[in-house]
Amino acid sequence: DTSTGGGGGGDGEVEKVGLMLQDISNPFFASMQDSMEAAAEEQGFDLNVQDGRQDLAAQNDQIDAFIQQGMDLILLNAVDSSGIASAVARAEAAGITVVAVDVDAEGAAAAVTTDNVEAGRQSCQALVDALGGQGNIFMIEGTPTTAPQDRVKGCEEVLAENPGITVVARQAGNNDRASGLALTTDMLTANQDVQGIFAINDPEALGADLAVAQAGRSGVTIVGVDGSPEAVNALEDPASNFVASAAQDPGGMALEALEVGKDIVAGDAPAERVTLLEPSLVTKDNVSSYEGW
Amino acid sequence: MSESTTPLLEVEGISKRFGATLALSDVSFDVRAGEVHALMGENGAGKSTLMKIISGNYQPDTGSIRISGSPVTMASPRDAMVVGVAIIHQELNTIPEMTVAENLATGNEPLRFGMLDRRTMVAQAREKLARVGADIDPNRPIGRLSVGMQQMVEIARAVAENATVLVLDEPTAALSRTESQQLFELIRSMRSRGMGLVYISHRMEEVWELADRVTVFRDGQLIGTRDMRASGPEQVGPGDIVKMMVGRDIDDLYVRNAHQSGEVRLTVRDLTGPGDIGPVSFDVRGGQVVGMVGLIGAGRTEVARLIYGADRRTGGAVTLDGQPLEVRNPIDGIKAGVGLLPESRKDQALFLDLSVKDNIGMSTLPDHSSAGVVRNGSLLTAVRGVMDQLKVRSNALKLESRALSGGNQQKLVLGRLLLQKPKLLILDEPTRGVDIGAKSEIYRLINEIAGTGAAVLVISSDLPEALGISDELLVMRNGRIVATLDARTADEESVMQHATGVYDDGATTNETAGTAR
Amino acid sequence: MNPITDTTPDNPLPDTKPEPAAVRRGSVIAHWWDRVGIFLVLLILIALMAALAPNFLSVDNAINVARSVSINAILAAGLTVVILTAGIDLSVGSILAVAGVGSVLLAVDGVPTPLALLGGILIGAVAGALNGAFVAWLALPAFIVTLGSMTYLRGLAYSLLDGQPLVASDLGFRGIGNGSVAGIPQPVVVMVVVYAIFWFLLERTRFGRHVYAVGGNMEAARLAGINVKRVLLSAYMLAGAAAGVAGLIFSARVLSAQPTAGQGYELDAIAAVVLGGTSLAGGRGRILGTLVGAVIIGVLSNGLILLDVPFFYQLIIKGVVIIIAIALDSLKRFSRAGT
Amino acid sequence: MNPITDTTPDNPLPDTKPEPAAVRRGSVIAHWWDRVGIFLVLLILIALMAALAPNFLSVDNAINVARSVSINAILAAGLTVVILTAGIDLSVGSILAVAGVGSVLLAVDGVPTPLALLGGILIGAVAGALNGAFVAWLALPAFIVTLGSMTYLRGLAYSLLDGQPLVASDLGFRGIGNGSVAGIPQPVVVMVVVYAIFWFLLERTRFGRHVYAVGGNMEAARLAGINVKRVLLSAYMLAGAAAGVAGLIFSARVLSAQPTAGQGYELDAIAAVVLGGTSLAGGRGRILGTLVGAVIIGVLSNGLILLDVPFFYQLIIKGVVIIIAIALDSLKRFSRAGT
Ligand SMILES: Nc1ncnc2c1ncn2[C@@H]1O[C@H](COP(=O)(O)OP(=O)(O)OP(=O)(O)O)[C@@H](O)[C@H]1O
Ligand SMILES: Nc1ncnc2c1ncn2[C@@H]1O[C@H](COP(=O)(O)OP(=O)(O)OP(=O)(O)O)[C@@H](O)[C@H]1O
Ligand SMILES: [Mg+2]
Ligand SMILES: [Mg+2]
Repeated sequence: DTSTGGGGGGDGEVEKVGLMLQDISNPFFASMQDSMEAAAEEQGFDLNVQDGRQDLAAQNDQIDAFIQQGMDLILLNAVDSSGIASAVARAEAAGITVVAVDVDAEGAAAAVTTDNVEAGRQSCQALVDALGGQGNIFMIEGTPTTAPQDRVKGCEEVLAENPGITVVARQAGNNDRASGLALTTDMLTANQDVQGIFAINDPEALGADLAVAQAGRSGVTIVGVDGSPEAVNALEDPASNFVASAAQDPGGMALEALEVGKDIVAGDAPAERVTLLEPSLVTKDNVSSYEGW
Repeated sequence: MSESTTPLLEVEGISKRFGATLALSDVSFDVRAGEVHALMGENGAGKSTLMKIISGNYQPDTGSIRISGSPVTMASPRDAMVVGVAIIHQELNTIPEMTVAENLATGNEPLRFGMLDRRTMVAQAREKLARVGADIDPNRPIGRLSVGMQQMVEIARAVAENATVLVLDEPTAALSRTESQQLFELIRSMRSRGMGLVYISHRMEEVWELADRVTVFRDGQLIGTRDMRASGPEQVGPGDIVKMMVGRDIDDLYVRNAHQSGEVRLTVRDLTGPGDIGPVSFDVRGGQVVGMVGLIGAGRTEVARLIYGADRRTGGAVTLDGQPLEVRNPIDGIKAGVGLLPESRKDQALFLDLSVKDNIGMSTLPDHSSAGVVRNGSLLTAVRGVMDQLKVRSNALKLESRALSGGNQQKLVLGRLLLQKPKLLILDEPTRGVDIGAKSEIYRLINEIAGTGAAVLVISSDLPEALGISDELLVMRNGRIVATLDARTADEESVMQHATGVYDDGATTNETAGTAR
Repeated sequence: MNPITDTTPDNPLPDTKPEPAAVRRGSVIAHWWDRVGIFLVLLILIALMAALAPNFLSVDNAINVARSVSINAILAAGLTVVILTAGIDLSVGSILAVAGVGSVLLAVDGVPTPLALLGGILIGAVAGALNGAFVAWLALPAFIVTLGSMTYLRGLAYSLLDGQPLVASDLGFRGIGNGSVAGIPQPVVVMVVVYAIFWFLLERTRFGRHVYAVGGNMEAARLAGINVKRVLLSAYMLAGAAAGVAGLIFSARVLSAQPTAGQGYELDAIAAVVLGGTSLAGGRGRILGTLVGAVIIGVLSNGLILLDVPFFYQLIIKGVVIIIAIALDSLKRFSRAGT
Repeated sequence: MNPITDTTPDNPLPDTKPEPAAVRRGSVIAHWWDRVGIFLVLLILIALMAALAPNFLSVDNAINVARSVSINAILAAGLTVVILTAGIDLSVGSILAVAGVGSVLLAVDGVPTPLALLGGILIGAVAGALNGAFVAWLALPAFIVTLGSMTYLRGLAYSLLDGQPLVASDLGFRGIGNGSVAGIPQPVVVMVVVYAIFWFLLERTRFGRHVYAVGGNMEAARLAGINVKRVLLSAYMLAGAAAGVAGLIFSARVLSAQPTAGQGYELDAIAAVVLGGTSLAGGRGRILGTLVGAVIIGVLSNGLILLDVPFFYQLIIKGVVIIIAIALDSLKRFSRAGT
């Protein structure tokens, strides 16, 4: 039982917020941190940010520490949606409201996520369109966590409807630029006949872009997911092979989760437990009107 | 000794090959009840290998072993223990982090209700130590004991195995006279109880003192066995054994030129060091060989290390050629012209994985490099020169030093020192574990070095050697010099009396130029 | 030149002389610091955290720390045995994953809970035994063998699950991750039991002596008739079994089979062992020191989270504290050097 | 006493007898296998991949392998020196990150390219020297010191960037990641230069001899008048500098400063060193063996990707191959037993 701080009591005020991110070194999550820090400044609540570094057990410990500190609200970006369930249950038992961000978390009072399946669909569809429904592609997957896997799922749905497209190689990276670069370099060697690459996020896609450029290949179209600032740069660069990204709004997502959380603490739960934010496709054509993170 | 009864242990037609080395070739050998059977031979002759085979450490390639007439196979050290063969190995085999009692119990720890019984362990340890007359606290970590005391613990362990055959592989290499005598008493009492003992040593006088039979090995082959108790035409003398070992005569083992004792080069005044060493004062002249003797732990090694800079002094003054010798580490020592041959070849001197060339050249690389880059030609010339002087074949240049015999390894270290051209050369147990051929080589070298005018300090636990090669003897006890003797006139007995503190006023002691205290 | 002081003939021989008192005293201090040195480091750390971190010194938080320490502490217990034999096991994190995944798969397949638990431990023991076999029989360097098994076992954990985590919300043994016994979390209870067993093995059995002997001087151990290979095999097997237990707790805590479980844990576990005073050269150390080492790491992580230190400063502080702790602990060497 | 008979030059003393020819032969075989054993393993691997993987045996792919090997090979070169001194450096991956980040930051801040490059290498050298200082002067165990620095340096890399990667598409030194000289990728050229330097240092200089001596027998090295501390310090500093170079290449390849760069690379680098025949016990090994070890790992990864093997099977195969390779390599011990 926690006795200190403003938490647990349902007094309706949110004074202490814990934000747990799975990997702050990814700009996507860093952007969540930025927007939350701005909000904390503006709205005057205490914010404690922790990095899970892709380790579930560490996130478990972080929740325990947050319980200890008597948080009013935990915004949880879990490494794994189910693996965190028991920790969420402990927090809820201690009277802390948990709202999942970006990745749903079992047992959380509410969740605000991008529709990752839809993101995969959008991005993959853009690739299929660019190739005119015909050609060989690589698929660069990510770590075995829900968001990357949902994007792959979305892409596979699109591919199922487009039998003209063949996946000639699929490899899993670490969601980062270096692995996108390394994998693509080797995949290009094994497969001369390739026209497109789908990567589960922008860093991997941009790594793939570098690899294609280094290999001196042309006619390879690359798509990613996130709509990150780097992706925007690449889209604006006419020399780049990178053509589209299903953009999310991480900062907005975190703020949305904060609002949902505050409502719940105030006794006003949302109608739907899960708030799905639609991704929007950014392409070379519409990048000039894209606001970015 | 009844020659008619079945030997306790017999081996027949044993051969053993290590890779390309034929370490033993068709060897037959036996040990009878109530005898000490000595094994002699040069380094690498195969003595230890045979002993490791009869103690279950190695498996022979061919040949058979019989214990009291019945054939056995010994697949492990444990098997050998079961049939009553115990061994004290040439190398120390203690576990430094453990206490004496734990070391003694290793492999056969006493249990009570299935659990370790520490009390019994300690009690058994006391008993075993008492049996060999060693007064050592069983609860002390063995790593803190001097090598000699550790050796006593090893002896206690082996003796306690209820063995009928006990092998002692150079047990006295790390012991000085008194401990050795204690051990010999023990050996005699075991012999009289009807045990069979195998005794390996490079020290002729010990073999003379103990052995009933002597078997000589050379290059993995058994050269012959002699009955030491025989008389008349059968009677054997030391010369015969040496000839069997090296295939020719060695007339005079010890070399001592009438050195031109020159000016005093080294002076040591009130030198003290950690662990209750000193104050020690003495001088060494150019061209003089000064021997330093004493019991185990008397502090000889420590004094040498303090002079060289290997350990920190706590007080006193040392000068070399009139210059203060202030050394904080061996680098300073070498720069100032001091060379040290450390006590333990393997642990403190050799780079077993490196070539002969590298081992010899290691301390003098600065002389053979420009801007840090080794000038290989100049280094090779220097190393070759030293190898000639040492009579090590130059085709060994690129061999790993691991592949050399103990005697040759010791010569590499000496070679390293020769290249340094030291003003003061300190040799700590220079012939430990070295065969007679190499010994005579080393004595010749020491003599040569002294002949060039260097001051030479030799620490030795081998008394005949110390007496034979030195001009003057310093006797140490309890960290202090208790006597300075003229080595030409001193005898073993008087030295021992000083070393043990059982001084008899009538003993012949000759005052010499050196000071003691 | 005349003889000196103690010339009485009945004097015992000098080499049997007792060490000078100063030496003995030095070694007593060394002995004492050996055993409590790292414990002092822990107390200092706790005092520091208590002064700085809000709510650090509460019963609840102590329980949190204990719970979060349990997995690393259990891994480190097994590793202690291996390191005492002068070995190393980099694969414990991967064994944790394979055993955790295996036990969840068994449970999900309807195997009774006790058997599923046993299965997890067994998987760990077998994986460990394989390491041990390579080290003991082929005499391969443990570092590289377990680097290899760390890699292939991680692959195995993924492939058992086809690369994806498997949720098991109603896991039969969820209790050992999340339950409590009389207010004490079950993982902590398991940890205490594991330490009791390992303490007994190392301190009270022949096997324990043999572990120290093998690590202290392998050749001497062999010559003393110890079956060195069997000791090595058992040590790695025990480390594997302990990692298996840690895997069960991990799975129960996260109520799922996670192929990424335990990634990088081997380093924290090794840090705990070494902080606890066990020498990587083997033959020297105590299992309870390891527990203290694991708690140091746990207290540090917990305190830094409570202090709301940004994660990268946490890394900096953690790294620096590891070095300071081992430096303080190594003072024992200097006090021992006096002897 | 008189000089004795057997000093006549034409009567060499018996103990100067040459080792029997048989011994020499055995040691020649051992020597040979020592040097080419692992090379054979590589050839077998290449043959296997050539038979199985499409386009494996093409010039382009050879260039790919060389390029992708370069970073690990450079890390491993530095590590070889440290391991030869019987040490270990777990922090090279983190040094890579800090140096890579530092150099990009310098470049982005407008520092001229050559200075930015130098800065990166310097950062690596300083980080390495710090490791070396702890190991040499405080005599702390290298494993735990570099485990600590691996942690704090990683934290430092994050904190320099406030936790986030920094993209620098027009990096002045992008060439050393992506450029080519006469068709050979610049990272490969850098790798060759690094190996040339390290080969020279180890084989031709006094320092090199001292490294082997310190690793082979530290006490003997000290007594032989070697400044052991300085040798250790230099070894770790060199490893740091090499990691710094690797960091430059990494940054140039991904055209950004990545705080996560090089995570886990230390294990691949150690594997390369050990596969290359350098003993973790120190004093024994060759720098060119390390290069072969790194290429083995690179060929394996490349081939498995070409074969489009799912990543978890890649892990399994990689782990198993590491163990098989070291087992094959260890055959040399059996042939050496003859000497
Ligand atoms: N384990 C081993 N591996 C390879 N060669 C060995 C091994 N043990 C001994 N040898 C070789 O076998 C030969 C005989 O060695 P052994 O140790 O039996 O000699 P020794 O007579 O005991 O010599 P020393 O007087 O120096 O102790 C030597 O050439 C030695 O190098
Ligand atoms: N490392 C050490 N730790 C503790 N005591 C030591 C150590 N080294 C030497 N001593 C002690 O210091 C004293 C002097 O030992 P030293 O080795 O100098 O004697 P020594 O005459 O050379 O005898 P030895 O024949 O054993 O070499 C002895 O009491 C010895 O036990
Ligand atoms: Mg021998
Ligand atoms: Mg001595």
